[in-house]
Amino acid sequence: MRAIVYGYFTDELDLLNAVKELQNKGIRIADVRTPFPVHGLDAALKLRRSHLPKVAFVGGLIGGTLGLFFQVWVFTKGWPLNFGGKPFLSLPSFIPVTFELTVLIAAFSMGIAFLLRSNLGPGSIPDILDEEVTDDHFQIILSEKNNNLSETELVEALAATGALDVKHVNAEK
Amino acid sequence: MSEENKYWHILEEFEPIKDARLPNGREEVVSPVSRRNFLKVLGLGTASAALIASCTKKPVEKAIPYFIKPEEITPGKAAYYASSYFNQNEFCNVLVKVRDNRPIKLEPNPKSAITPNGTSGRVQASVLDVYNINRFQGPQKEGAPIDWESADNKIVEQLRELANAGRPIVLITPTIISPSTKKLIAEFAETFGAEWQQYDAIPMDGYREANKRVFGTDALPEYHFEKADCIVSVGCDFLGTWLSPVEFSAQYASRRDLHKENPDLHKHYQIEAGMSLTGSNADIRIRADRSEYGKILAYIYNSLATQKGFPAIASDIPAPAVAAELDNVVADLAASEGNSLVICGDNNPDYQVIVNGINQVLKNIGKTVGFERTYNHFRGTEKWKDTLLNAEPGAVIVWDANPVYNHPESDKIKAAIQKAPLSVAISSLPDETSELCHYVFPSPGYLECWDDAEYKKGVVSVMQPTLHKLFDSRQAQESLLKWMGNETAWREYIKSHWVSNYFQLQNEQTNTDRFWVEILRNGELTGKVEPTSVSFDETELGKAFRSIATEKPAQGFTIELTENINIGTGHGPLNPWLQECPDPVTRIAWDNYASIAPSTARELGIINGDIIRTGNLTIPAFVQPGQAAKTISIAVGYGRTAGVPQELVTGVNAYQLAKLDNGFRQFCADGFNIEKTGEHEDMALVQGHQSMEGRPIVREATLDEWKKDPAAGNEMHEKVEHHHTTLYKEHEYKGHKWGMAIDLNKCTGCSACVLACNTENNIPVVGKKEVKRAHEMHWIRIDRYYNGEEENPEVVRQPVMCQHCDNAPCENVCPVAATNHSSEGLNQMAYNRCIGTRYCNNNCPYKVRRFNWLDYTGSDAIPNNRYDPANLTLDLPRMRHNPDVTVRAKGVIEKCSFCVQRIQEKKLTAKSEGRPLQDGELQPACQQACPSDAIVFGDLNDPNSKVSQMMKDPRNYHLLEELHTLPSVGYLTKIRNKS
Amino acid sequence: MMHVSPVREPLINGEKSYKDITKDVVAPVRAKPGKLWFVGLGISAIVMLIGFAMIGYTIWFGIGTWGVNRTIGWGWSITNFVWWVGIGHAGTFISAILLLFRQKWRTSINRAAEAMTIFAVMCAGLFPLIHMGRLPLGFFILPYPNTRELWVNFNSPLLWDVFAITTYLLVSLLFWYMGLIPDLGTIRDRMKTLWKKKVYNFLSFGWKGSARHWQRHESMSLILAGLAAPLVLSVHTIVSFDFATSVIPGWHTTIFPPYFVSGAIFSGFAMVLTLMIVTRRALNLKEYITVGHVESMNKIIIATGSIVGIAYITELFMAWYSGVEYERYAFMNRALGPYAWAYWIMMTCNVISPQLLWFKKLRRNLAFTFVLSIFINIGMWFERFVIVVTSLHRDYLPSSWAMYKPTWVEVAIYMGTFGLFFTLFFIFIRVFPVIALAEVKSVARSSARKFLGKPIKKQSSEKQ
Amino acid sequence: MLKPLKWIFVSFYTVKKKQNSCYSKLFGMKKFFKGEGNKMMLRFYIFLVAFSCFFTLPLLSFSESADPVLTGGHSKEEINRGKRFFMGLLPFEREHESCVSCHNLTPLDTLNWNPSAMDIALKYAGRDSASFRQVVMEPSGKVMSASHQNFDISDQDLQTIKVYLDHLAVTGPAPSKPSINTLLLFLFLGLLITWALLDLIFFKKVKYKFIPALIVIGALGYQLSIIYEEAVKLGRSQGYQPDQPIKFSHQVHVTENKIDCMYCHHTAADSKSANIPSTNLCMNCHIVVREGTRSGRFEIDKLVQAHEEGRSIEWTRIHHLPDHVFFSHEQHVGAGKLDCAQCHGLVEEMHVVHQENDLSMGWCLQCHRETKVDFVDNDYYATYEAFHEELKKGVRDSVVAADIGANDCQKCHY
Repeated sequence: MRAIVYGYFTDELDLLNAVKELQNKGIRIADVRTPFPVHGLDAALKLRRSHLPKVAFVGGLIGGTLGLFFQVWVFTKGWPLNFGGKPFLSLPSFIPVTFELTVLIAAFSMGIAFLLRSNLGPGSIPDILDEEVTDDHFQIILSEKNNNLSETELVEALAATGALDVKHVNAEK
Repeated sequence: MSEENKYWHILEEFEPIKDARLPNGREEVVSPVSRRNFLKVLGLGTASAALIASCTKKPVEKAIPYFIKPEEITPGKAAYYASSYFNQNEFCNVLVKVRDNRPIKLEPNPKSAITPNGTSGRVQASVLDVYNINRFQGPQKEGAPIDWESADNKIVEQLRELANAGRPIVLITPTIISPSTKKLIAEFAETFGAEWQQYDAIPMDGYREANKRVFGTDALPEYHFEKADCIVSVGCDFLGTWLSPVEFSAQYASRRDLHKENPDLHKHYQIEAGMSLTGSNADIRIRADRSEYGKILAYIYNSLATQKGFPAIASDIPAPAVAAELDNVVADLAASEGNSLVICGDNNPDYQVIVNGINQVLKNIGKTVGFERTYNHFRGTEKWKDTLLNAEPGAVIVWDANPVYNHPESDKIKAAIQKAPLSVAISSLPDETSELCHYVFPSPGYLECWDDAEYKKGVVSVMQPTLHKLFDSRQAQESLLKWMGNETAWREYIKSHWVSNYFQLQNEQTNTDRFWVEILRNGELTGKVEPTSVSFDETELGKAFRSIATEKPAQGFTIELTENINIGTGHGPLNPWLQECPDPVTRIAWDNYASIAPSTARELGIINGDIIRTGNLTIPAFVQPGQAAKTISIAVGYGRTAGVPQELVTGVNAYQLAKLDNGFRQFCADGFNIEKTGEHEDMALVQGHQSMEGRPIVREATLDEWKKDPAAGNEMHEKVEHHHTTLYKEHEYKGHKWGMAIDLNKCTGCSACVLACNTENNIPVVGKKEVKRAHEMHWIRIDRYYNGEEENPEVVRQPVMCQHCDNAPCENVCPVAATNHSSEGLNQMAYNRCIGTRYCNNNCPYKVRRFNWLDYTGSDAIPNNRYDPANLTLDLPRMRHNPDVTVRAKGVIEKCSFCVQRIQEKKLTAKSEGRPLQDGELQPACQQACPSDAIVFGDLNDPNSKVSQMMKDPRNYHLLEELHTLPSVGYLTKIRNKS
Repeated sequence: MMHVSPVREPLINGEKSYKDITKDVVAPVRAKPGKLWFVGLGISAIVMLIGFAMIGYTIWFGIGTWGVNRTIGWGWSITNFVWWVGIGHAGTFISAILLLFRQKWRTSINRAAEAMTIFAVMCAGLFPLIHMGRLPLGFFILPYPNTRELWVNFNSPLLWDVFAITTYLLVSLLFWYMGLIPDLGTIRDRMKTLWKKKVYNFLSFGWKGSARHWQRHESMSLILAGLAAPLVLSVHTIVSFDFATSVIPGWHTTIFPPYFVSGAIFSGFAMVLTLMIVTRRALNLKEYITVGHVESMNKIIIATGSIVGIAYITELFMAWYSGVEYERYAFMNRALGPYAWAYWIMMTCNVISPQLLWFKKLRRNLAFTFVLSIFINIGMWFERFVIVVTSLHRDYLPSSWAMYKPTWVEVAIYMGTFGLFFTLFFIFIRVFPVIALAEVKSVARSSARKFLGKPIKKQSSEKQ
Repeated sequence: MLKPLKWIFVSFYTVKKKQNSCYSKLFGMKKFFKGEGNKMMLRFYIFLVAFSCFFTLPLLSFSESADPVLTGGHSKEEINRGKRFFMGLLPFEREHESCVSCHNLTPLDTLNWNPSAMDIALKYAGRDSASFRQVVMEPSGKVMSASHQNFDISDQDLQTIKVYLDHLAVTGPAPSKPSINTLLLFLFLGLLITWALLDLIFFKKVKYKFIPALIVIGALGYQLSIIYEEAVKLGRSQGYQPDQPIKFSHQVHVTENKIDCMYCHHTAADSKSANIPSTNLCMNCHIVVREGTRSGRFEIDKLVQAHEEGRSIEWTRIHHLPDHVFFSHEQHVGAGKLDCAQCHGLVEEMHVVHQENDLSMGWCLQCHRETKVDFVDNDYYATYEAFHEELKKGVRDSVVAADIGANDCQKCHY
């Protein structure tokens, strides 16, 4: 039985201050939930940079290469056909399709990677503690799991940052 | 049998067998049921689209062999039979291409003495007539079916009764050139005391009368255009519709073949009122009103006579308006004495007397005008009416003639026929005359017949059937034999006539049966020529001058009745191919119209398509550049209604405007005015723009310029060739490289190529409405542009088909690779791959690609959407299809393939025989049909081929060559003789 | 902290807190739709169905039911295609390129504009399909393995189109939907009924606003914008290749790619304006889509409109300067030939009328902007008509010149695409948030009137 | 309208009867029929029936209602008795085998040389029972005499058999059930996918997510493979082996009797089509040969009869290319000197001919890319100077058909 403690702010500036305050106290923050991406929060929470751009790059590389090679294969090995007197390997003609495939595969590989990585997707059921989080509540969630403090200590610490309506629940996991 | 293929059996399981005695009787039932099940399930999603689209019903197909295979038929191979085409206005020796017992194409017979080079468009289209669904299906009495035997009995009985009662019996036919038939008719006439009269829809009895008066011979002479250095034609359309156009086209073109050895081009003057096909080809065309023809001829005669030291004939005929221009004509004629030819297209004997006088003065008789092989054609006179209208005939037998439609006194004739106690029509198709007759005896089409023909004296040819009779019909000759009680088969009758009359003309065969077989193989036999000389009666000239002098000056507008090259005398309306083929001058299809001069049109405020009233005709007007101001030209042959399905009824009947003058029918009359009705109807005009806009499309030069520089008018070609360069390596054509060269100097625009292409390539007929919407489907078209002032422009023509460009713009843009380049330089089009984006058509600078806008052919998978106004997709007319060419479905692009089916066939023959392909062996349909040899096809990789030679000619250029499309078609500049 | 220059007018008017923003934007989704909405949807749906019926008619009887002919192979169908694709350029331009340029004002309009893009591209995509003579065999255009061993022609601009349009549609859809996820989460949490909650949860992929998700989401949005930006430019470039790579005078022009792209953005913005001016009133979003927004868009319209105008003039100049007689004739024919009326409608609507926007008063006048935007859309349609039809109807050989007149089938299909577009749009405004909630909130602190420091003096510019 | 519905129920019923255990468990039919199935299953079953109706009804609308069965004046009992006799159900004790053991009802079993009941029925439908009796009891041919040896059938029995056969000639054989396995499988997989997806997203009844996920992937993959196979098969008919009106064996004629292919298909070398022999060509030999070693007289009699009646045999066509393909035998056999077997397979070993190759375009192309052209002996190819040059230089060692344009579109499509 590990307890989860959470509270919210109504102003993102208060949230940022609270995060800093808690971190100064050495309290680990389980999650912060906000209605929109708050500037500076990533840095405050010391989140690692996302790998998604790399996924997109690799996806684009694969898409473009496959697209280009497919076209080259079709026109030189598959069935070389004489179109309007052009050479079989008419590379400039292959640019548009190659480009489109690069973008398509890059975008979709990144999109899918995002969903998988974030465990989002159709049918995914989130653990929502406060519905107002998607409205105007900036929520901080602390967990007993990765802190050495007791439940009440966490509640106190959170309340001390000025968080409103600090609650705790006992989560199963 | 494997499990997965069980579905072929499922047929019976779903279809309760009605009568198992016919176990295979339900072959139309579709079998792959489980597949279709499957498709139903997959009705959604992309995969299903693929499946449904490629799913064609797969019926259990039968393969039914012959019971006894005829020796001469090889399934999949064509057989050729020599035969002859003769219709009311022309004759042609042909080879009939027969595939699996069906004639599908007519080709010129190279062994012919008359028409070895090509055919006319009408000949090409005539193959469709055999499969005409409107033909009589069997003998009729008063419109009700009757059997042959009782009809024969009744007729014989009545004929005998009438003969005994002394009532005249009249047999009316068009000119008959068949020697056997003539003999038979004579026998028939004797048996029943009948009177035989010939009647021509458009007569030439005036010519014969003039020849009788001047030369003392009632004959139509032969003309030698190939020998004439100077041709002067006064309103005579000898390249299109006059006397023997196929023959004349070849002769004419032979003098327009320009190369170093033959720098002499003939000079052709055309003096005419309406723009005719011949006039549009003339080196110099002189515009004159129709009513001036007499004056013009008189003027020419007198000027020439004075020059040549003959006495001029004094009369008070005023000088024609174009006298100044005529002086050049006279000078040229005088310079080419003995090598010139003057002809006139008017049936007025007085005019023809003067023409004869002119030719006599020029010493042309015996040179360019000969009386050895006179034409047996146009034997009709106006005498035929005498008995019919005045002697109360007992029986009238009308055989293939239609005077009720095409004679100006049609009402009287109608009454006379109706009054006769017995009237019999022998005809293949219902017409205005057969409608009135008691009995109708259907005759077969000429491809189902035995017959012979002596078109020109001493040149006899045969006609032989090439398919079984499609309907319950009987040849007229057989009927006559039957009525006479003669049991001889008609075929035997002909054979015996030949054996007794022509066997001695040859000495190769000694056995009469062999002789007959040989005749059937060659189609023709030419006897020896006996030199004939004719006398000359000068006094007739004076009479002719006097009668011209008494001509009243023309009042108001003169209406000139012309003959449309496709429709002819009125047979054409039933042939949708001919209807759809645009007139080569006006480029209008599916209609007749009154051509009026641009100045007149402006004066009266008339634009193309305004309906006007003139005479008693209500007809759309067409503003024709080059038309004489006071002459209106209207084509006859239109306005056929009886027996013509509604969709094919086009235009108005202009025959009623012909007038009778001294017992000769004249096809012009004056005293008309033009009245606007305020209505307007767009005509099916396939070419809306008449000017080249100064573009180098048709390139031309005069003879003098050409003599100085053979590349005259074609300077651009050199420049473009000079700039020929490419970024990347061009494709190599390692075997054949097909190409075509077209000599614009030879092309007369007769449209035989268009119709040959129609026949060969299964091109659909789309009807008037679709042609109006620019949806016509012809793969080859003959563009016509005017040049110069609208009052009398120069005309240029250019046949345009797919140019088979090596850098084809169309190929690049097809997304599905349905069109690309073959290893032999063909721009190939795979119909079955085409999805119909029409991108290729847009990107074709020549606009030669054609799209199947609607389901014209009935080969579409979707039901109930056929668009076939001419009913050519019914089973019977479908038999005309060339089985070697795909019938295209709705929604695909099609275009000229250089007759790839013929390329394949000839290549294969050479391959099987293990020999190289000969130059000239391979001819596309257009080249083959062209009577003037303007089109040459061959292998460009062979430096000695004729086409390669022509491509090297300095006159050669490519259409829009500045675009660097590298076409495989070359055009040779048009050279006019204006010296 | 962020400080905003006081010169800029606020992007969100009224004293809107985060809660107010949520409430205002979610209101149309939560409220029962009004009568007008049903009437609008009904009419659009009927028009759409008529259009579809005509498409069926075309497939059944053939392209011959249209007015196109042997000379003008493409008529209204491709005109409409290019027009719709052009309209479909604004959305992705706004959300991608303006995102890259950090233009905050895009946040209030990008959602609707992107939706419009997708619907417009759907309408556009219909035309190349139905203009095929054999639509059931249209799958030949896809390079799929088959027993014929035959692929497709990668040289054909029409094939490039297939790839470009498909990619554009899919990537735009992805971009749009990814942006929608957090907002759908917001709607889910505002819903009272269980099934609606479930449905929106399904649609929002279980969004919970976690900081980590936000971080990835932002990162992805930026990259997607980076990918979509060249895509936007490529789509109309490739569409212009349909014409530019051909040989037809009037088509064969190297200026086409930039000219088409700016024309597309021009017409796209016009369409966005047409729709947004109505939507902000109908959905009561005046505080979010302000006159300032309209003005910004109008500025882009002047810019692109001027580019288009210069392109027209350049074309004329080049035709003259090239010395090619076909080229010269084609442009003379445009301006003075039988279709000159279309050319002058195009010139008036596209070149002359947007120049009025140099006046600030007109730029900020909603009624004027609305009328102008419709003018531009008409003008841009005629631009495509001029390019497609007048170039084709008189090309090289005068013997083949012809005229083109659409039939009622073509007109009905075009109207049908409007039906489709508006049906989808009507559904969209009732189901999805019309304004990108999270994005608006994220710029609220810097741009909303409420959050702007009190010392900033009030601007009294807005008058309606 | 009701007929198709009935058919569906009947088919389900028969399915159940045949494979009682697995199918009934699958559909929960046992419970349904016992009246104790739970509601869910009942709904599911109704849904399934409705679903299949939806897809099968349009299909069945092709079928026409049957005419009232003709009995030819005989009672049903008589016919049934004849049928049972034919089927060997009557009499219980007999020395000879039943009729049906040699004579199948329909010519389904293509390796059976004996005439089928249907064939016999049709042949003797118009004749009286005396002649029928004579044929059965006093056979003339060798094959038949051997098999009809020691027949001991009473006249009355023969009479009933004749009645039955006459009836059969009118009604045809009873329809057997179509195989719709692929379709059922496809549908079933579809349902499985729907269920798995629903569970994965909404219900979450299954504890381990990978199970429904695997099911979705697997089932979808299998469905795709079905679609692919069916799509490839569309318009193809590799292995097509229909029944022919006469049990003509190429093996007997070619292998055993050493007749050359080109004797019958004599235009193969010089025409597009290879010629199916006309009746009179068959009669060249069969004027003498009147009995086969296997089939006896029955099959050859059909030919003789056709010849006497002056009609052609209506063979069922096997090798069939679409209309837009122009194939020429002359090109391949005449000019290309290919062996018949290269395309048609070892026809000489086939009793019943089937289509050996799929005749797809890819198959043609492949062969063209491999087949060498006879550049040396055939003078026609002298035109191809460039290739001769290359051969001489050794740039290439041979020229294949594709090099000289065999794979150009307009080689076959024009």
